Amino acid sequence: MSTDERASGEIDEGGFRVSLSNFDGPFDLLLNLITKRELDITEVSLSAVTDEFIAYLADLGPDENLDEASEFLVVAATLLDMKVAGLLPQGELVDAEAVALLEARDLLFARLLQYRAFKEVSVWFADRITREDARHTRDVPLDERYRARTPELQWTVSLDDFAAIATLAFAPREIPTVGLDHLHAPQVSIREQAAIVVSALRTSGSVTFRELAAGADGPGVIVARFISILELYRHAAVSFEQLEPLGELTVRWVADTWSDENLATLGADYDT
Amino acid sequence: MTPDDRRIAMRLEAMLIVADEPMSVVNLATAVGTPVPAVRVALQALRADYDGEADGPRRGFELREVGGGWRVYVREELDGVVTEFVGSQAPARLSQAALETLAVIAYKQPVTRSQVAQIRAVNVDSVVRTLLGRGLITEMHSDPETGAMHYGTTSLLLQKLGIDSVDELPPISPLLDDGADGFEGIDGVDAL
Amino acid sequence: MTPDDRRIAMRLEAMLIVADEPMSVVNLATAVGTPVPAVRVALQALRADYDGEADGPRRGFELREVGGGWRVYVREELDGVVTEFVGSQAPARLSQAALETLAVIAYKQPVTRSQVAQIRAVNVDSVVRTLLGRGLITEMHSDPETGAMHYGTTSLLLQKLGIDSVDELPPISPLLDDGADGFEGIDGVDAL
Repeated sequence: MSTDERASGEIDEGGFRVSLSNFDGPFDLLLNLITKRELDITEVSLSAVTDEFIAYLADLGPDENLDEASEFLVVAATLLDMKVAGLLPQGELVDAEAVALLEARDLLFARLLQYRAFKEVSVWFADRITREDARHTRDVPLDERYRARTPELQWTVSLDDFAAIATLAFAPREIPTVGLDHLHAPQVSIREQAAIVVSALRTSGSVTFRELAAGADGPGVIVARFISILELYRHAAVSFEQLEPLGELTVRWVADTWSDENLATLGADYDT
Repeated sequence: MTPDDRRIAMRLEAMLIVADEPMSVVNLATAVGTPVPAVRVALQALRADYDGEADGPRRGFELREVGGGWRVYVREELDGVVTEFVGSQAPARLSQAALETLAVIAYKQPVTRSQVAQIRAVNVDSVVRTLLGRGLITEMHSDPETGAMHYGTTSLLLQKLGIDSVDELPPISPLLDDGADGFEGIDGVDAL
Repeated sequence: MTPDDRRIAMRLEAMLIVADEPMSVVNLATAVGTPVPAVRVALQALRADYDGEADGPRRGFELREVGGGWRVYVREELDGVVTEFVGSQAPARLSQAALETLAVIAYKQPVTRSQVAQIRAVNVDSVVRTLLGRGLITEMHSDPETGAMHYGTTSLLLQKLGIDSVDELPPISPLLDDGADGFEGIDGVDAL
């Protein structure tokens, strides 16, 4: 079985399908078509893919093999990055220039295809390693007589030095990481922020996200407001308008019926 | 073959028979006291000789250029004979996650953990640790500004793959060229 | 030489190239699936072949019958080439990496290479070889299940450190929160 068949077979099992105006089938096939340039990437609606993806994730049971779904982790991470990039123009998760260079859609697919290329080539790695493990090489200890002329070992380490070296050697060699513990992010309530957002929207009907985020006290609050808008969107209370990628995002209040009860359950997913 | 060529070949054979890891051409040249280009020629000749392409018979062993050096191996078709007798144990296999991480590092080296994590969309810290412990990757240098460690592959990995250099890695999906503009560091892939 | 003879010779060569001690004719016969007398004849022929007494050139290695078995050795007249190279490669002093690995083995013996690699978070294969070569550590026993070799220190190390037994190694401070569980079985450390 070729790498291609193996990869697609695996994804087919995973069963993430998309239904777009110009394509209906497994997501993997969609990627294949784009790879082979049988489908123009610019004709693929990113928002439609996003919707399908969210729906797919919602249906994923807890028992699903996440290893097989790793490709979708890339989708999720990329979608999140794009949101963050939109939220914070100088976002650190995505190189601002890269975002500017590529349309959001291109970014998603470029990343997916990149990940996929590495995933495919990892099959080659596995095959080669298996094959090479079966090979036998001459690996015979050096005869003592060849060591005869080896220069005498100069030993300069005292017993205490040796213990010090041991201490050093046993010290846990953690891979260095940048600690985040010092960032004491205050808890921000999505519900509270949603209340502010709802009140602003019901007053004006239509507000840009820039206006909604204005006066927010810190990035955490901006993120919470953004999430609250996504939650409101899930409740069909708002709609979005964005004329160009990374352009001004306008949020419009479209709820026919709305009560504070809706607000009380909003963002329950984020409760811990 | 001149007597002098023969003398070099014999010295090389002596070195190769005691080597317990691939011997670089430079080391071999030092050992046999002959300039590198002549050693290179002599090694090619020996390989052909063992393969039965010179006057003599095909040997049960062969000379391979692997992991940046030359080493004597049992001829592949005879591995079965040896395996039965030596009864070598299968080494621990790498997980899919480790293989993918290894692939990213191999193609994008030198590369930081966070760059790898971005491509794989998951945290790769423990996988990187495993690969370091197995000697398949190594710390290359840390970024002078951020202090982030850059990783690359080792000659042990090349040996495990049975190739001599990263140039022999298969080219990866040409589609990557397109998106490459936005992805710093993919240049290495273009070069393949 | 018939094709069948050649087939036997190749199989013998495959076995001899991986053997790290002399192999008896009986063992070789079993391995290559050929009766003992035929193997004996084939070995004689190979020896003559490597000695340049057949059609081919004289090799840098030779086949010798030693202690009831056959093994490939560097041809005696070329011993100097190997000795000189080995001597030039062996550093007079141990590297920091070698010292740290030695310390880990000293305090945790008997210990396998992979256990040492885990503690040091790097591959230690070549360092272990150096330490073995220097006679500072030795192979103790192999794990009955995994076959992994356990290493320990030698009296030469004790001599260098000026102590009579590993019990006299100074206790090392328990700054290792999670590393501490790796110390079970080391007296002196438990006592901390």
